[in-house]
Amino acid sequence: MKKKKMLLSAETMDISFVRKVEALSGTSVRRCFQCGKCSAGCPMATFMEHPPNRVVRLLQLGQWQRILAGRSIWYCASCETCSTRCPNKVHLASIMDALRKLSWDAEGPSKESYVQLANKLFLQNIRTYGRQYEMRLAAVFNVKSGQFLKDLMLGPKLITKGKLKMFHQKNKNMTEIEKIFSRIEEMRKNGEAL
Amino acid sequence: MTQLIDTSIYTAVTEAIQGEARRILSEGSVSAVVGYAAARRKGSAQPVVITQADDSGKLIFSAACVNNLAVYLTKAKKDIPKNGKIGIVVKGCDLKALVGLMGESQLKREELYLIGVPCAGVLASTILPDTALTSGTIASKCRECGERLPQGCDYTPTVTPPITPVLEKKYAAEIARLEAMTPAERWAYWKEQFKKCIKCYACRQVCPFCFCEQCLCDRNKPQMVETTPRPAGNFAWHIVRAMHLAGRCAGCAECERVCPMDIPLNLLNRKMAKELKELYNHEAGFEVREKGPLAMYDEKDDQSFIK
Amino acid sequence: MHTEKEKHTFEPKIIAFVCTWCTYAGADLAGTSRMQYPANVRVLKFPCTGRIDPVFILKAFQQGADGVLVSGCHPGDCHYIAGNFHARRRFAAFRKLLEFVGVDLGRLQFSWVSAAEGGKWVEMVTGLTEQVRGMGPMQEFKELALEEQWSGSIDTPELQEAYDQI
Amino acid sequence: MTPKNALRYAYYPGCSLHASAGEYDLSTRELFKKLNIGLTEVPDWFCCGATPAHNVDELLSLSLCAKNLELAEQVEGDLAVACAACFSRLKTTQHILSESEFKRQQVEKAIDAPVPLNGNVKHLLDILARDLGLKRLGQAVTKPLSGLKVACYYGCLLTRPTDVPNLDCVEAPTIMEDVLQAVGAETVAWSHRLECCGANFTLSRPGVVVQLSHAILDSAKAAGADCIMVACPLCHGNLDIRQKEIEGVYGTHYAMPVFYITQLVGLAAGLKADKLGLDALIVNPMPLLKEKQLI
Amino acid sequence: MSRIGVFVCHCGENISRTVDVERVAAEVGKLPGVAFSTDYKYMCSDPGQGLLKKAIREERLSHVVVAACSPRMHEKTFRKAVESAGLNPFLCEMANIREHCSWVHEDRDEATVKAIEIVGMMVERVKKNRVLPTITVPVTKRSLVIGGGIAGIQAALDIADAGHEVVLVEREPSIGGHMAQLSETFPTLDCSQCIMTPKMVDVANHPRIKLYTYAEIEHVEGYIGNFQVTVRRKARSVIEEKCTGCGVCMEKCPVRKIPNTFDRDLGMRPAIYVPFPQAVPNTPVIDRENCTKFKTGKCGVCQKVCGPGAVDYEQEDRLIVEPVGAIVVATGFDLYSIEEKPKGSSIKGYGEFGHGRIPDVIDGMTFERLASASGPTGGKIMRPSDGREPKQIVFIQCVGSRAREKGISYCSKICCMYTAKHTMLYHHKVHDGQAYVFFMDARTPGKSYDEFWRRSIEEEEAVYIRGMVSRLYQKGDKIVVMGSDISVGVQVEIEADMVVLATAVQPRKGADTLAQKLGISYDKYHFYSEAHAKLRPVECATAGIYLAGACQGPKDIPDTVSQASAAAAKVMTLFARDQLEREPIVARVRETGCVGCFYCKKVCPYGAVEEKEIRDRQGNLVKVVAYVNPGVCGGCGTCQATCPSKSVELDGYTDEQIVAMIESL
Repeated sequence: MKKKKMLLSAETMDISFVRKVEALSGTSVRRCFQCGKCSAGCPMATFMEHPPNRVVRLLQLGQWQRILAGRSIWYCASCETCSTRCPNKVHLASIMDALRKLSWDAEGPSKESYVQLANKLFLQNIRTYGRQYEMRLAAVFNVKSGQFLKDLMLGPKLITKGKLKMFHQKNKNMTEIEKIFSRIEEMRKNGEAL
Repeated sequence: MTQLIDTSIYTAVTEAIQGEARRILSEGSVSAVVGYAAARRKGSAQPVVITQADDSGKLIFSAACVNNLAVYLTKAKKDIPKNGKIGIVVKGCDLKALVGLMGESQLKREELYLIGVPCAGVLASTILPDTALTSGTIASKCRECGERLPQGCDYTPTVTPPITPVLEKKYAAEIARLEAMTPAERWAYWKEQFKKCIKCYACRQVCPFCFCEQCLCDRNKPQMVETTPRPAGNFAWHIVRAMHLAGRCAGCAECERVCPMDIPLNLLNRKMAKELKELYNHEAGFEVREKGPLAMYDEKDDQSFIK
Repeated sequence: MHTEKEKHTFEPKIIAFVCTWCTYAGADLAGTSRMQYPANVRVLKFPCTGRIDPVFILKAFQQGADGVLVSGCHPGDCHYIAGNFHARRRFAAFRKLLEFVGVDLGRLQFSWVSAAEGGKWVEMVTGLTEQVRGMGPMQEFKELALEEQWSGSIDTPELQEAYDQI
Repeated sequence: MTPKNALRYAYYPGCSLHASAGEYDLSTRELFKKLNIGLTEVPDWFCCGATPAHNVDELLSLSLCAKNLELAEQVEGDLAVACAACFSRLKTTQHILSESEFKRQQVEKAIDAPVPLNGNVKHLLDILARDLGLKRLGQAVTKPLSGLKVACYYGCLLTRPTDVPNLDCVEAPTIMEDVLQAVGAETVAWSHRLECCGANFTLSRPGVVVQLSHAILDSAKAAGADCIMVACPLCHGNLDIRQKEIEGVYGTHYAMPVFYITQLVGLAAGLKADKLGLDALIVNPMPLLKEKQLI
Repeated sequence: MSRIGVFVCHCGENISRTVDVERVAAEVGKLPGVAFSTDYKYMCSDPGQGLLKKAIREERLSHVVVAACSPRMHEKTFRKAVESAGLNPFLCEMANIREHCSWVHEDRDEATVKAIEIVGMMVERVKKNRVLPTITVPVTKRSLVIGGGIAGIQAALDIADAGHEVVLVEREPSIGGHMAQLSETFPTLDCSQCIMTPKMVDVANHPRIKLYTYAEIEHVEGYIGNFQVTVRRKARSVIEEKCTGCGVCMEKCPVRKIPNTFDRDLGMRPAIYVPFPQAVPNTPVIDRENCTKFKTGKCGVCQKVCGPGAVDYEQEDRLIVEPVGAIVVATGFDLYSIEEKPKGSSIKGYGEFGHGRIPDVIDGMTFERLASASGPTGGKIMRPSDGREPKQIVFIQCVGSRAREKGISYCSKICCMYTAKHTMLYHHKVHDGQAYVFFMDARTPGKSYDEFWRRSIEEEEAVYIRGMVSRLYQKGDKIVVMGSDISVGVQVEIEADMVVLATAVQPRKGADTLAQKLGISYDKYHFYSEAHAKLRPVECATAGIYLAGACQGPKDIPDTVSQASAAAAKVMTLFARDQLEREPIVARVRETGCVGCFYCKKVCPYGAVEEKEIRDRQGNLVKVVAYVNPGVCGGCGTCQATCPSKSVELDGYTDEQIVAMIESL
């Protein structure tokens, strides 16, 4: 995909996707003039197949399939360095959020499953418990990702230090949380929200 | 349901106005005070100019004090002394007119002594002056008033205006009703309204902003607007009037009050005010501005209507 | 290349108020390029759109115009620095007023046509002419002009009663 | 009995402080008690959504934060936040919702309540450095941290992006250094105080964390720091809990204790080790503290 | 009753092919007021004009309408013809029946009807035309030039050489401006001082140039041809007329360690100083803030050693009024400073580059001083921190420029070229060094410019990296540059010895204040606005004021010099006549109707409207009305459209004329 020739035409440049990204992120994509300052400062750039500036470039060309197929967006640490230093007020961190959201909605065509899995579990935890319980999060993650032994050595030490609690309380506000989740789902179903 | 509106502060306001007028006149810091005095009919009030401290007792404030006194400082100023500072009693709505006039170099702040009036509202023009002020008898402009306590005056009695009930905004509602019509329906509506006009020019006479010495509509070389009270001329007059007041009129509604034919003149002015607020975020009368919205521009102004 | 000219039952009268530096010159260019457009338009030249008083538009309608075109320099191109910016605000407000009293804004067109845009001038004139032709004559002001009725028409029972008593 | 003009805050600890960062919670409560600053925990607060939520679902993230802001309204005082991530999310939510009318309406629909946009959200640092003030902070010191060379680590979320948290200058903040200098410590100038530690990849991609945190530890060491100070449980997790792992991968030796700000300030204010949860730190700080005669 | 003559032109066949010109002449002849109408093959030809003149005389015509081509084509021709026949030229109008009629319609009948209406409309209009006398304004043939950089120097020399007196005002103690600070100039690598100083000397020696250095504009009054400018000559503490420029005072001054701003603080100067050895005038100035005499009252060494007795501690600022007819504004630019910006400033700083606190991160102008043979290091490139020669040097372009986040969206135009020049200068001086340049785009339009840039890469071995730098930080004695190469798509890290930032060109601080004094407009950055971006690039909209150089926008030296000469030419055009004649299409106020709301003044783009007091015979103020200065009025008519009572009228486009036209339709 990465090396495939780009055939540009009004049909292959999906501008409606770009509009969606702009609406979600509240920032202009076209404004970027490819100075590369985002990529220069990105702590994660070395892990990405498309450095941040190229993600924006592909977006400008409406080539979202190329972006979503890769792992770059899932390797963004949301450190906001790019947004802070962009000379052009392009809020790249928000664009990354929007892209992940759209990728997420498209059932994550990306190969990067670990980060997505962690995110999914994190959100499930909120919906179920109201708060994060790291022990559970880590345990379930390891089971689901098939890395049963990951960070095995850290566990017991953390438990003795009181850092991973074995038991946890449910939040009293659970119904309220469930309502927020379901209202958002409802709004999306009615097309009131992206 | 008719709700009674609390006007109990007016007694205290009247006393305060009298006291302040007496003080500034006897001190000689002003040469005259423009205010309201009781008129012949029971409960009614009329504008008055007093120049003697002893006359201060004449001054009143009540729900019948409908007039916008700003007009007595500009074109109806024949009883106003030529020299010295002038004191004037102002409601919030009147103050907005004064502020506009200052922006248009017609008045100087330093030549005025403003006695602000905390106001609970005044009576509609169709109501007898000794009627109680209620949600049914209050003037339409007071229904949407947000300036019951004028700001920035030299003196304001220390009474708080009572909390007035939230009333339905008649102008806003009427504008919305008209906007929902087709152009033909709106034309028919205004045609009927303007047909009534007898070109008495009371609206022009009473308006603080119609301060031109020679009105464009009175000129005959060229005749821009037909002067006879025929429908065509009436239409033109009211359009020109509304256009000239756009961005300036702050809604004292005196034009509508004095119209003998009950043409809803302030409706046009409110519509223009609404548009200028939407287009340029301009509201008349809140601060002395060197330039009104139609005397300035922004390079980024909306031009979606221009091809 | 001579196409049979369509005959119309209604030929609208279009009055164009244009600035001399941009749109008038643009119309000249349409001429020197021999572009063709409907003959319904009459052009009034102003130094600048800033000079165009809203009353003129009113006057044009009263005088029987079926459509009015106001055109000047693009923003930033004004020969007089800022006349068109002032005009833009003035007309933004005025068209709202006309709309509110019931004038169909389909009859009133504003445009920026530069000295280089002969084609755009043709497009504007043709477009407005066709649009107004579709809308039919501007009856409102014409009817108004014909009405001689004195304003104090006796149209309420109270007035009728008062009149009868005289 | 607290005097009438005493500082009082609503307190949002965040999930980590009730779990892996219990020592941060403990030291915060103890320090504030010592400094006579009132803290009332927001009742029934819930997770702000942290990075995972805004990463994939901005509306959800905004709604969760907005709900927490609404809950915080029940408690008198500005909202004090300890965790840098929660702080960033709450501030960002306020910023986005006050900029976008459309998003605000959506969020208000989702939480079925108006969003309080004007409430002050403050990080502990802000409270110590500005509300309490460096002068009063200095007066509370009983045991100055003299001789302790600290590398203040801001990480990503305390200051970035421009105009959102508005805690300090985005590129050259000094607030941590100011606080530490006020309690007598020495701060070192180092290059990586604003670099990212890898934060939320700790679960999914620990390799990333190891690489990034290594650069930070290296830089602190090169600058001659005895220890690192943080104000974020995630940064702490990566620099402290994974330090051994990093040493293993890169064959280096740091033994660089990583303190929470409240632990160091608490120490200076005379709090005992057990009240600061120093024993919960993975890299044992005791040898260092003993060497500097701080304990 | 008017006697109007209508002349319908065939324009060969251009008009008569589609318009029945005879019918037009006949129909129009029936209109009331038309005394004569005819048609002719070519109205603009000599016989055509003859016909027109003859008719005016014989038919005693009062007004003329020529129905022919566009007035943009021949209005001047016919008005001149009418004038030579004894009528006021403004009593002649043209009806455009060619461009607006015969050329755009095919149907002969339709076109003819339209032509009749067009001519009829102009007949109604011309009836309302009034006699307009030509307006003349006297011209003071002296010019003021503000700013003594290369732009001001060039303009002043050109105007003075043309024989007119020039007053040149410079804020600093010496003329020369930024160009005097440069080492060598692109694209020829001429030594800047070698080409600049002779011009400075020419200014000093020119009999028609009056030079005020260490002076500022206090106040400007008047209008084109007739300005009164008040100049504040700041107290120099040295009497220029007495000083011989021997320099003994500077040698003996005990205060020696004041950073010299001319050398970007790299060198030191005494408290009594000239900014650089070639300064013009070569008269020192006392820096009162740092002088011991002014600080403590003691010292006075310079006065004691001064042979001619030129040092005067008591000197005060002096105000001088200069009458001039034209003003050239050549105030130049400031460079974006890399220091931290004050909080809330619209122009933001570069924290990621260390806010200028890393000593070996310098800006381009500092590099110029380092590279300059007459600079503080004698032309040796060395690090400010330790004096070592940098072996790895990184240049970063677009610092401040093209960064809306920082508050500057524009391209500074000169940085691509001067950075290329810097890499060359560096390579010439440090043969074993390596230069890297981080850039976004290389913008090198200009004669021999792209070749120059390519040379820096191909021959001078500079490594250009397309991409920006995220952050700079000190690591030991190196500066770590964290950048990216977007062509390759990877991050780049360089451990540099020195970093040079190509900082943006900004308007002068206080440019807005000067603009307000002059009554000229400026853009949102505070660059001065020209009257027309394309057609009047050196004139201000305010008549009689001209722009030269970077005060109008970023410019390199060739462009600056061209514009300065262009501005000078404009001044000479103005001075070529004793009286200024202008088309009398100007607004006039009817004082009886004016109520002094000054809406006209608020909308006037030219600032032509003044306030005028009307007093009765006793001298009591009756009212304040508007007055339009005909010398300044541009003739747009915005005032009239805005005036509520129509008490201001634009001659040539009065309401009467326009309404007559509308009513004719």
